[in-house]
Amino acid sequence: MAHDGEIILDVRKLDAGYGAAKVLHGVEFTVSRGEMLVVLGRNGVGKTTLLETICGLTTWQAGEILFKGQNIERLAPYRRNRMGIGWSPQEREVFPSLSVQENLAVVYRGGKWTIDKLYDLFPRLRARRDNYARLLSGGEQQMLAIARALASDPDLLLLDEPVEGLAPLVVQEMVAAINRMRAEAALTIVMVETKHEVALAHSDRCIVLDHGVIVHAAPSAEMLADHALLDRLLGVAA
Amino acid sequence: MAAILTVLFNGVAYGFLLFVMSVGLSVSLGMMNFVNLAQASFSMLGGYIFVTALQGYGIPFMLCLPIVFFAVAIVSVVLERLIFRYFYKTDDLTQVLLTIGLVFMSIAMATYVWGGTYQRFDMPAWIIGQKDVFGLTLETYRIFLVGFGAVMAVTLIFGLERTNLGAMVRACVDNRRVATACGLNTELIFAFTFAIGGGLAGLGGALSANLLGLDPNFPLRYLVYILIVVSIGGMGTITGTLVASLALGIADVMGKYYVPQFGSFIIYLLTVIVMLWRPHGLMGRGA
Amino acid sequence: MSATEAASQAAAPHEAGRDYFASLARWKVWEILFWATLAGCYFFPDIDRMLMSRVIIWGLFAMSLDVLLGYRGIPSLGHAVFFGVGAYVAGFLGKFGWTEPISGLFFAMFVAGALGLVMGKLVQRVTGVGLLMVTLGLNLIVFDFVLRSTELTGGDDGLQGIVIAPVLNYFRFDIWGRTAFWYAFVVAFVLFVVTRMLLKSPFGLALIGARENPRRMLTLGAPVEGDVSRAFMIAAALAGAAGALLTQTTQTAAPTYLSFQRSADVLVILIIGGAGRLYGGFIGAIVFILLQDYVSALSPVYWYFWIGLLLVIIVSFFRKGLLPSVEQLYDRLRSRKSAGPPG
Amino acid sequence: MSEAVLETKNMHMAFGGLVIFEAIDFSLRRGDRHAIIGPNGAGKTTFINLVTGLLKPRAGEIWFDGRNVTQDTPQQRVKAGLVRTFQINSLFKALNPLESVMLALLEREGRSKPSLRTVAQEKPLIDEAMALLDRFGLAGDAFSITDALAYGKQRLLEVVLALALKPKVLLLDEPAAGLSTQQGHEVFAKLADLPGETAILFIEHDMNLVFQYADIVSVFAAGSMVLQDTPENVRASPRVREVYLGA
Amino acid sequence: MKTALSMLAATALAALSAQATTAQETLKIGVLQSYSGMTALGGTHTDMAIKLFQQKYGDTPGGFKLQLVRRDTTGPNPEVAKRLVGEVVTRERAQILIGPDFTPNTLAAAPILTEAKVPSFVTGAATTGIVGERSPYSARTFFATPQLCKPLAAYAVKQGWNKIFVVAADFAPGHECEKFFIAALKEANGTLAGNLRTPLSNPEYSGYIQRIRDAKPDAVFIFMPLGELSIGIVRAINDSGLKASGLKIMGTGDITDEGYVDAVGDAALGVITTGIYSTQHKSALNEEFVKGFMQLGEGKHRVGWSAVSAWDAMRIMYDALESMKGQKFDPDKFKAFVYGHKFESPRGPVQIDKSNGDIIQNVYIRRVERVNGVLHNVEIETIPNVPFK
Repeated sequence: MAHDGEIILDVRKLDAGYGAAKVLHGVEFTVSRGEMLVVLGRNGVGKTTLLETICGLTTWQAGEILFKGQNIERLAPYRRNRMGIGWSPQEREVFPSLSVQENLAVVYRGGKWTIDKLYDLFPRLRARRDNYARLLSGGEQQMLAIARALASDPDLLLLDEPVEGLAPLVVQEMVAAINRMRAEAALTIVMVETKHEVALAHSDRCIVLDHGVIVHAAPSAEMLADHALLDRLLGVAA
Repeated sequence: MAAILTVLFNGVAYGFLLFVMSVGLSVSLGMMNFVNLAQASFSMLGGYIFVTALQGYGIPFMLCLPIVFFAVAIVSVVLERLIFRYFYKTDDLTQVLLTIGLVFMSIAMATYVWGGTYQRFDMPAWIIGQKDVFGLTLETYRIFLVGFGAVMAVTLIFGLERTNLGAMVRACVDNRRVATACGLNTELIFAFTFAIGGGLAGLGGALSANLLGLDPNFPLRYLVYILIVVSIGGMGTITGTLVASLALGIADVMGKYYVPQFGSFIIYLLTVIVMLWRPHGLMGRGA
Repeated sequence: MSATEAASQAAAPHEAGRDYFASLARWKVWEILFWATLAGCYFFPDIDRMLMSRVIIWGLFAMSLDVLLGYRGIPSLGHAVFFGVGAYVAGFLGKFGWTEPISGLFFAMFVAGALGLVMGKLVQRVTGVGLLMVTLGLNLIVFDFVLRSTELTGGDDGLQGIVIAPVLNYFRFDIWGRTAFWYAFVVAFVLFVVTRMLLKSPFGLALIGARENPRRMLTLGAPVEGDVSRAFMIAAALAGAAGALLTQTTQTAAPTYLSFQRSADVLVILIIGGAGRLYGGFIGAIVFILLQDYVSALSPVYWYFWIGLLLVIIVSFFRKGLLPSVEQLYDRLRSRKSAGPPG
Repeated sequence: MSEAVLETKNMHMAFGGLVIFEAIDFSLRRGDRHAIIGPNGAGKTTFINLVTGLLKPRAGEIWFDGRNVTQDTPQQRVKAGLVRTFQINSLFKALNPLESVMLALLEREGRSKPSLRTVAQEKPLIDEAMALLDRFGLAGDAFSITDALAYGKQRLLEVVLALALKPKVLLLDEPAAGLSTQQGHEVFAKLADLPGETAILFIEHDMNLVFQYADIVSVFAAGSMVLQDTPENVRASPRVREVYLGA
Repeated sequence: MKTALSMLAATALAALSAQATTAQETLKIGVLQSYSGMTALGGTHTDMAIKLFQQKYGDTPGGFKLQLVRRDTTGPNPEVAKRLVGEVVTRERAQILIGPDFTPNTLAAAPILTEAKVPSFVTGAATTGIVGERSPYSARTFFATPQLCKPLAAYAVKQGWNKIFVVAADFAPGHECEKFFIAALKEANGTLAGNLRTPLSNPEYSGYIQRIRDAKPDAVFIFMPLGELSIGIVRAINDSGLKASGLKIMGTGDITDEGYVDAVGDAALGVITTGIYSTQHKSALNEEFVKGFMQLGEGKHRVGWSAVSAWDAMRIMYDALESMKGQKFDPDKFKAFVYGHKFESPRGPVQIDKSNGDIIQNVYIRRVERVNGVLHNVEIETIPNVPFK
């Protein structure tokens, strides 16, 4: 499935890392509005760094990031968020000393994803709205992290390993929620995931990172079918 | 009976005195998780600004209080931008050392500017003396302290702690990286909270200095009390600070009345017992 | 040993492991230099030997806190209690006729250590702010008690009538601080050597393990809480020795020896020098005490300002203390010389 | 049925008013490779915390190696041979792997009492530590700071630390968490090589790993044990599909 | 054993004085006061008094060129004081000391001063038996506790205030003062209505004040150290309404010290204290002294007792050095001059006791009054030549 729509995110020759250390080397890719892109790769190749660079949490070193046509590579993270970039971090990182409700309320600034609507999307959160976030189970924390990212009403959603460590049934629930989000809000999603079967099955395109460099880019369906390539790039014992 | 009630009232008043003295630290330590011992210096500064305004410029008492609050808030936010913000992420001990260093510096600077002597306070006539309330002879200033402290506590608890702003501050403290990526302007929120904490500390200084005597050693003298109140109350809660202040105030005054030979043991012993029993304080949120 | 060297030895892993621990325990050149220089201070012309013995005593005191804070990760705001108890025990012995200093020192260590064990047992389950406040509270209580018990301790006036016999029945404590210097130096050095051995032993490794991750130590079957009281006992005994040294070299013992101010000072000294390195306390004491002496003579009224500024500068630019910063600099220089740019 | 080395009898647990377990009767046989699966929040990690003594059950008994250990401290259980790893790495970040393993070995041998003998004098234990690291491919990293190791290696070290104690029962809380599929298989392959008398109880979400390495599977859901059976039967169970595996 | 010791000491001292005499022209004076912390004011005032004195009398009495060596004792801290005294005596070779202040510091310094034969002036410690008894070269220009703590008992009874409540800070000087006052009260046939000891760090008095109220005394006698405790208790008694209901407040001069009587404010009005010095003392010498001091301090400082003590120490020192004109400095001759010396001080006539160097002086009973809009301790009765025991 190809999207010919407007390019919402345009990353050009991007170098970034932490302090002086360089993790990403000349990364280039684009994402169209409404598209879902998956970033694959082994552990420690820079997938999380890529998402955090788009959020503005790493040290930008060279290159450009254009979001909706504007250069954002030097903007503070909260400004990027206000421009429409939402992020669900790898370790969920919900605010532990806030209740579920507060976790959502602190970032909600108006917009179509009202807290009530987020509870519709993740009914389990509604049941636990007054509990401290640190008391939630792993799956609930993951839901809260995604709901929190949605609460700031993003156009682009960055998901870092949204199904890692979840029970199979919860994985299915999560995938359904993501699909529903896309259907309802025409969200653009960039997702990092190690469970490539799940990720590829539900996305449009994928890029593969290795040591901070994009080594392959292809439509997801094509990639999923090519077992030899998967094995070579991701070291998957088929 | 009258004696008991008077003692009880005085305990409550002392509790509110402790509350206004320590609520500044409660905000910075409790809400922002920043061990800012320099709050005691902000209190001293508040005391000096207060005495300068009241004594030097003859500004009415009730007008002096907001002046003190805003002046100290401004000073504290300037310092926050210059120094403190680089230390939010460091560990407790580093923060203790930094801020105790600043306390030392503030003592020397206050000596330089205001001299080593105690300041003179001429409080307005309406606030000194005694009043008869329900047959008890109570000190007017203590009545004022109870009223002012109560209003302050209610304002802070419902205006700062239990609001979205309070939650935002806690979110920033919990995880600054994520908070900023979720659209919270963490720098602004911290600076704002810091200013409130500083302003409150200054207000505490202004309200307590005339009772306690104001000289350049003010910060070191009352630091221990402030620390005791805030940690017994528990990190992260203004309500806790209020409860602890009142409990300690009443216990101290009652203790001094009924068993004067124990002196300040009561307050210290209470500290040790409470902290052994509940290391996170009476209303602390735990680890 | 750097990572590259270690990797090259991986071919003979067993030897490499033994070598690693042997190298940790070995005395380094700079360590010998440090103690030699400290001893050599004595011979500098115009040196204030009383001041130097005070530096050594504070160094030992800060080292005692290092066992607790640097190695076991337990902060204490009440460490002066042990110092003061050591000081008063040595003082009482001197006052009531047991004037021999070395046995007096041991007895003071024993009493302080026993108190440390009790205090350790009391606080072994408490951490963080709770621990700080409990130790602070206990410090205030003990201080108050000593201050108020005029009949027993002389209160504010200090303990009077302390007599200390010459060391080894020969070296008298003179006003020049000659005996004081050597007595303090030798005692501090011997206690340092013992502490060093203790910390290089499996027990020392276990302390570090519990500092790094108490929960994990628990699941390795380690007596994590017991280690707290043991660390307290050792640190208290060492602090007691420092207190006894001060009493014996100056024949005074006063409530300030166990004031909260002193607990704060020793913490500051240790952090300035750098915790977790055994030498941090001594380095901190040299810097802090000498600077305090110098600045307070130069500007008696405003020296607080300069000490405060020193603290601010240290935490701003040498965040972990002087010694670790020097170590980092040294490592960086060395790696640049030997391995080229870091990989 | 062969002898049980670890059993819980009628174990009840709740946090405040929130009931975690109604009454769990569980048993683990000597030498078994036993997996626990179940939805997030079903109390799997709580179960391990209870068994190892980090938490105390509201009611019920825990038996280990023929002894009631319900009132034992965590340390006593470790000394008896009941050892665990953590779901999120819980390592000694500032120490290197050799020192970390030495900590475990010195504890096992009871040699961590205060003494003036240096660690260097414990030559046989140092050799044992190096051999253990070598077996898990960590010898080359023995002197690197743990915090600087790759995630996969830290995960292995987590297991090595537990194994150094020569446990009778090894409890692994999601040993493959955060690892790629391949790394997960590597860890389980190493575990499969362990001597047969060590029983292994592991929590795992990756069904491929569970069905490949487990002899027996327990399914936890909603405060109780739904099923304890062979992997084949579990996979086939409609009830398990409903609460956990999904369609 | 003892003889061996004293021989060793003798040789050390011989070496010391040999070196000292060769470098004669200048004479170093150690000034050991607290310049920092809670007690910094004493040091500041001492410095001002010395400066004022030298402005007037120069710095070469008897041909000795004086050089001051100032050190900060930081308060009652014998460890620091002892080391500083050692340093000033052995390294700086100071031959006369002003200070150290505070009893513990004085006691800690005594052995060094005795051994090195260094005369010293006790300008800031009041405990009995710490002067000549401890170091035979010391003289006190401050006061001894009984001088201030005894007289008010008889005075109060004479005024008809028979029931007296005693409040003292809970530390050694407080205990001593309490003992002297209660003994004197018994002697004067007064009644002790009760007594309380209050902690040294105490922001709150209301519990204690209720106790005083319950005891219904005619007067309360207070001993508190200089500073916030004195301010606190006087204000607290006033604010509670006890003073308005007729309770008389008495105490040693500390509670209305000129240094902070302004901070006590109107609460201090009418408080009766014993004192050794008041700026209101009527004498030509005092008027000149006060004027000079105010000029020096640009009006920011009021004269405290440490200033007078330092001034008198300088007075005695200069007189003694003048008497040694043309000779080498000799501590024994210095002592011989000082012990038994009588002179006129801004506070009135003063005599140093011949046998142990303690001070014999007038004690004044004063009342706080407003003079020209400023609170002052006005002398209302003089008790002449009060001994130090």
